[in-house]
Amino acid sequence: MFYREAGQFKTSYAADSAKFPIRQDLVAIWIYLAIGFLVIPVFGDKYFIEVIMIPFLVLALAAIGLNILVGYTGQISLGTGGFMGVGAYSCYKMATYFPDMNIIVLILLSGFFAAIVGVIFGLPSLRIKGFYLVVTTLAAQFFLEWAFIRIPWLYNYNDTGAINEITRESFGYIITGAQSDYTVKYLVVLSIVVGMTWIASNLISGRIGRSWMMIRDMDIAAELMGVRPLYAKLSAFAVSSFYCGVAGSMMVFFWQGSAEVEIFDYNRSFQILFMVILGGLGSLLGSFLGAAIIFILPIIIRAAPDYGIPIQAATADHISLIIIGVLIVVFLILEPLGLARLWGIIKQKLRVWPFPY
Amino acid sequence: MNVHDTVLSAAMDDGIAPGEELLHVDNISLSFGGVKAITDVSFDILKGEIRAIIGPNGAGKTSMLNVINGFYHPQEGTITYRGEERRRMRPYQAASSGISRTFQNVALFKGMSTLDNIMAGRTLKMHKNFFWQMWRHGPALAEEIEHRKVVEEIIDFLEIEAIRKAPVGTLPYGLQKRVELGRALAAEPSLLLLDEPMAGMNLEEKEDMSRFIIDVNQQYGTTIALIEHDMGVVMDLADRVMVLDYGKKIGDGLPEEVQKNQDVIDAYLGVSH
Amino acid sequence: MSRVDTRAHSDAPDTFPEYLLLNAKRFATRPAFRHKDFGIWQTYSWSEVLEQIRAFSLGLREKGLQKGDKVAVVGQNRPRLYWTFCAVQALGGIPVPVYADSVAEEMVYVLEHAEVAFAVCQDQEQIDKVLSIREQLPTLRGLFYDENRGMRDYDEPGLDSIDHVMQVGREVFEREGDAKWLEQIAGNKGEDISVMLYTSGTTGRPKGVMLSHDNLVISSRNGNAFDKLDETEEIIAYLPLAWVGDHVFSYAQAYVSGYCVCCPESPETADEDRREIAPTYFFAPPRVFEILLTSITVRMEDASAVKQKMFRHFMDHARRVGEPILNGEKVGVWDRLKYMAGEFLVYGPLKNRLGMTKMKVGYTAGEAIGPEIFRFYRSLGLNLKQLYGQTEASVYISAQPDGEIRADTVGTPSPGVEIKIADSGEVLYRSPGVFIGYYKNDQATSDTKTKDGWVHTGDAGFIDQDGHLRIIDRAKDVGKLKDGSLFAPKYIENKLKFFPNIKEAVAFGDNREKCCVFLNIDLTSVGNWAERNNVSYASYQELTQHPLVIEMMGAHVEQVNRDLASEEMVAGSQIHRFLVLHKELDPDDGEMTRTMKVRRSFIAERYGELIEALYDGSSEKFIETEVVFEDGRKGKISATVSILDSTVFEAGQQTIREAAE
Amino acid sequence: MELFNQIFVDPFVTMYELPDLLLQTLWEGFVSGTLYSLIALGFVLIFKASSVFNFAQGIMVVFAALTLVGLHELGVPAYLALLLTLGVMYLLAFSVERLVLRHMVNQPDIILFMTTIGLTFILIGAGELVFGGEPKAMITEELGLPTGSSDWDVFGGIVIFQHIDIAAAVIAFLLILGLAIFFNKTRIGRALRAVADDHQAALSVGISLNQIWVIVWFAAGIVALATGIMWAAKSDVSFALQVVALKALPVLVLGGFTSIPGAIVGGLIIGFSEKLFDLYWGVPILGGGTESWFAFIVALLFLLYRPEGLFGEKHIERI
Repeated sequence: MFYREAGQFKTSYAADSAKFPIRQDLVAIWIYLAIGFLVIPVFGDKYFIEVIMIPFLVLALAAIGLNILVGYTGQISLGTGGFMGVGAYSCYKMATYFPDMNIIVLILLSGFFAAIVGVIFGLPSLRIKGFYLVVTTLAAQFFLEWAFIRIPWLYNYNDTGAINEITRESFGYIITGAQSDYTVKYLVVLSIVVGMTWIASNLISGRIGRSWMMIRDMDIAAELMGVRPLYAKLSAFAVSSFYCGVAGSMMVFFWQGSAEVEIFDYNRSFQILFMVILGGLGSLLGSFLGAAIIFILPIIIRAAPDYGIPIQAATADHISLIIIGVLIVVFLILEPLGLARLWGIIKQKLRVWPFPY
Repeated sequence: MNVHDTVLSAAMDDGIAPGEELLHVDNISLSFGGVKAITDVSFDILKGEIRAIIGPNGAGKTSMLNVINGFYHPQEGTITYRGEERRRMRPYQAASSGISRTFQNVALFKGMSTLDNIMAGRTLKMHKNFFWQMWRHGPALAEEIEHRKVVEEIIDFLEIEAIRKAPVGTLPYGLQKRVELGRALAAEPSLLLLDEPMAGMNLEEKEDMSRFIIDVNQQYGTTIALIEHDMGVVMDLADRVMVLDYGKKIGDGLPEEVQKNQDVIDAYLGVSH
Repeated sequence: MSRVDTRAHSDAPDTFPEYLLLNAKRFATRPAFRHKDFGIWQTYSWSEVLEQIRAFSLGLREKGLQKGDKVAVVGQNRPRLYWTFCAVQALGGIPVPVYADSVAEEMVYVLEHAEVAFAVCQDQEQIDKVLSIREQLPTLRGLFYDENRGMRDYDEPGLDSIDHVMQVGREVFEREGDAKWLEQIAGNKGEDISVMLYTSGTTGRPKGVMLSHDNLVISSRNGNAFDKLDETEEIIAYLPLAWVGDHVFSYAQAYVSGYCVCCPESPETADEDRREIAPTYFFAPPRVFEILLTSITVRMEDASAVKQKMFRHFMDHARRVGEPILNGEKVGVWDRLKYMAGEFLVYGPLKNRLGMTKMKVGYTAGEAIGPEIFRFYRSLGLNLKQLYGQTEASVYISAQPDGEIRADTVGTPSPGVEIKIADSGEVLYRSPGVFIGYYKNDQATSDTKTKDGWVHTGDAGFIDQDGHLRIIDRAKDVGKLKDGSLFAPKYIENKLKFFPNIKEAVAFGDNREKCCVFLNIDLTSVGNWAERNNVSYASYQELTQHPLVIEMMGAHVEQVNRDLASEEMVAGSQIHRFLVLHKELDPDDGEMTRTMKVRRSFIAERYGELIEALYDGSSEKFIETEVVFEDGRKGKISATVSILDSTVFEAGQQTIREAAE
Repeated sequence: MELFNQIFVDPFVTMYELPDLLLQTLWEGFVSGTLYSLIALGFVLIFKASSVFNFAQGIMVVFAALTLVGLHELGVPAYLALLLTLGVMYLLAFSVERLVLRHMVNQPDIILFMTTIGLTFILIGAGELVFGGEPKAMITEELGLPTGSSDWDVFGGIVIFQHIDIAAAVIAFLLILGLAIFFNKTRIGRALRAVADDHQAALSVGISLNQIWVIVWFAAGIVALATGIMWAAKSDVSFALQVVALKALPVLVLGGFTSIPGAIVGGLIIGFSEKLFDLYWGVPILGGGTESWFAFIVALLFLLYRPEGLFGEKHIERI
């Protein structure tokens, strides 16, 4: 209906393989970006930006990371929380060792540590598949959790046993710590997330992304087409954990301020995994949708009392647990490819409107 | 602008002249646990020929292909390919040495479009590294496009323009088979293995597929080894035929010879045909 | 009425090669041709086209193409085949486009009759056809093919690829430049023969219509002026090259105004390709519009109830106010608003799916279009117009000026065309587009073309009070029933064919006591209907005789009778009995022309026994017919066809005209 | 050198010097091992029959226990509560089959697996919603389970045996015995075994797949309940247990997904080894708390060496 594609023809392969071949989509993207970068910073209040937007973006980035592994490469992982932790702690350590270095750089660097750890725990994926991999990634999760607690060096021997808030500024703005301005934080987070999403989409639409998907869809055929499982899988693990790592350190520095181990426990892994499943395996858009629904749903339910629905916070959480659980099951039954696929179907309908097909 | 040149050249430059031996299999035996799948089989494939491997179900045909492209590792026997004896290799090594194949029950990448599936066949020919890929625009994209051209020529060759962007999962079986052939072709193989390319096709589809196979062989000079059930088809297509039964070689030679071979006839009477 | 071109003052080019040179100058970088090939629209600018054509032309000269040589062009719409026209004309040769889907036997007549010296073919398939009849073509000196696929093992004498011929041409160009070539072009005159088009005459052998450069150039110039067409147009070339319509719209007019011609990737993808290009100028015989409308209806029937409701609702609204708005008449604000809503919800998307979003003007011609179909497209806001033309006239005889569109006329005389009606009721015309003559057939020429240049159209019609020409039917087909009332078969058939379920209809009744018809079901829509009502059927044949189908057809016939009854001129020729044919009328069986017109006489004799049955009152009839399968094999099919009576109505009786969705 | 001693000398010295401690540790290892085995057993039952990798098994344990205690808190007498809980577990099995499994036939395993993760959340949510999230004490006495402990003087030290542990071991043994009989002697049991190999066979025995699924899920439910009781008796009833329940995964890796003996042996191995490792290596060298990951790392290393598990049969990939 809104799609009017007649007359949009491609005279070059570059145009034909563009990310948004349909003009309407391209326009939409630019509008979203405009909203993200201009409208929200101007009109969004502290609560909205700090409690909703920043966490949403951070989690979305993590979801993208996991999606690269699960959705695009078909390697299921429950170690996300751990990998995020690696990012956070390594960033924290670097921040203490190089106080003058731009924190944004450190955050991006922290991704590499996560990537390394990710690769190490990804090694088994070369020999084993499916459920077995769940076990090894859980091994990563629990081992890392343990490490975060038992290795005081990681949190500078604070007696809180947690990462303390630190204040850094870059380009003349305080961007981390209590005094930092929330819009600035938001803009930094948004820029990082948008940038990394763009890079992810590049990887996916290129040779490397294709080799991931080949492994996912039919690993034997992939190998017979000349894909080296070693490279494909490990690169997926590396990229995936890199994204998770960056998300992790952003989580600490832009969202939580100071952080306990708990925020990286295996529940986090599940949360992210659910975002990926609900949002849509193998879809960047899905990662955002999933993050939105899984993260924002509880907030809304918890806000129920404000609309005069009397339930305690605890009950609210239980309810959202159930709802999420049910959503997962329902989606897996009806639309295993999640919200993204759903949107895909709607979009198709709009494109052929008024026809059914 | 002409696919025949690109692919032909690649298919040619394996240093083997047409008619010479491209692959030689010596006394191969393969068994899983106790089960013997192949027993002491030897045969050769000549550059530029269409070589058929036939035999009743469970005769070890597919296993033989799997051995050739390194998916199974025979307990005994040697494989000589392009004149040099081959050590135990992984499938992707076989692929990079110019062996590509299709599968008995279509093994396409279900999540991808026809175009991407055939692009997947180009994997070995693309080299732009990770950091170019991150950036995409520039060299990576240029490379992508250059290979897209070849892929488009294959699409044109197989007459599947209409389904270019369709997800392969949704395609009818016959077309899927065709796409799979395209994918194998995209690798510009010097040895193309086809595992029952016409299984489950109706007559018309079979005729199309035969035409494509012959065209591939003639225009690209590609050497083809194919497994087929349907005797009739094989007799039309193949230059030479090897017959397996219960993992043993019971016949080898020109189609008409094989047809007369008593053992073969018996073996085939065994199965419903 | 825009200016009529009088050859005197115009210093504009008068041959197509000259136009090529001109366009390569004035529109050097503008797109001249697009071809969906290898997945994208490969685009050629006018200057590139010049280079290509020059290369090919010079190559052909090397191959020995002489002035006056005929060159057959066989294939679908491919840029290089269009370029062949100009390449040949540059050397003073005469292109002879041939229907690509005609079988060898049909082809041999044209090629032999035209004494072609060369044949330019699209691919192996066409080459094989020509080779298969080569020994019957003593004059044939060379064959060239566009697509190399499968050609590598051919070594017939004179066979070569266009690629190679062009390469040769380029070498020539390297050696001696194009001075000589340009001379040759200058040497051609406007009155020289530009092209020979074989009319797939509804009766008898095809005749080779010789059209001069003047004919085509002037007609095109007038046509372009009439519809204000310029170099910015994009059109999609999908009709047979051999048809005058395509030749004028995709070649002549394109060269004269310099607009861009787009060739689809393959017949299967034609619709998709049209959607991508969204032509600004669209030309199609009624059949195409019918098929489109059918597919729309069929697909809407699968849509959800809500959607269908919405669709119907807005289509009704469009039917009411759409055309008035298009014609710039006065329409209430509320209706306009509602129409805008409709534009957003239905019309817009619909046009988008049809690829007609950008259509400035569209024409339907070739034969009469069902009024409902015509109105349907107009009501969407598409400037669809009717045109009346002939090969002998370089298409244009009459056309509807913007704002004077009416379903039942074919418009006012085109610029530079004079029209008069003979006492017999036959329409005659005289214009700069009038053909030189039929090739090697002076008899026919003088039969059709009077000394003073008037041409017999063979159609009966009249000019109505506001100067619009109305065509009733082929002059020779308009007959009388025994009771003396007028019988115009086409008219009745078109009314029937407007139902999506009816693909073809053939009416009989000339000096018989009543009118009866054959019907052909439309497999797409009836099949779809069958699916929805889970009516199972094994074959087309079985479906046609299914009681429910027959019943449905009966309803349609009755509806038509209502209409006829309401128009006293034809009220007498209501349909008394009908039957549903057990096979589709098919060009391969000679029942239709290549342009999909029914060969009435042929059918009449082929199905004689059925016609008898129609009139002897029997309720069913067994029939056996020979058919030709796609691969050329012959076979027989037989069936028992049931025959039904239909209610007829009081003449002049007032009836509600239902629009059939 | 220092580290070398810590790893290769000191532990064994300690073992030699304090044999009672060693014995005590082994016993504890044995007990938790049996519990691991039981959870793993639940997995195996379901996996064999429906090739569903039931991630929710761990939660079912907690859920069962929670329901039992919760019902009792609502004033239901212990044994009745036990019956009701069984009823609930059947209901669960039934609705899982009705609402989930039968809608997911021939979906890829990984999807089914994720579904069970979804199930996990539903169970947690539901359990806490109904009975509240705060930890509860298991109604050990009410169920007539032995409490207290008896000491055993040996090697000049004492080894303490919690009676509940003994009971746990015994019940576990009986449960396994029961299942073994059920599988080998009863018609349904044989059918179940058949399903594992080939669905047709199962149907020929005259049981629909759906029935079979209900049965196995119920069986798994019973096992879960038993496990839950034992476990909760040792600690508390709370969803913190699920973390421990996850230990069943490494157990399965060792034992193989389809082998009941495998599950048992695997469970015991994990039980013993993690206790020993933590006491003799974890605490002195790594500062303790190693139990949280030890099992998984073992599994990981083991996988690299033998991807199909101890008892799982090696399968040939076909193409």
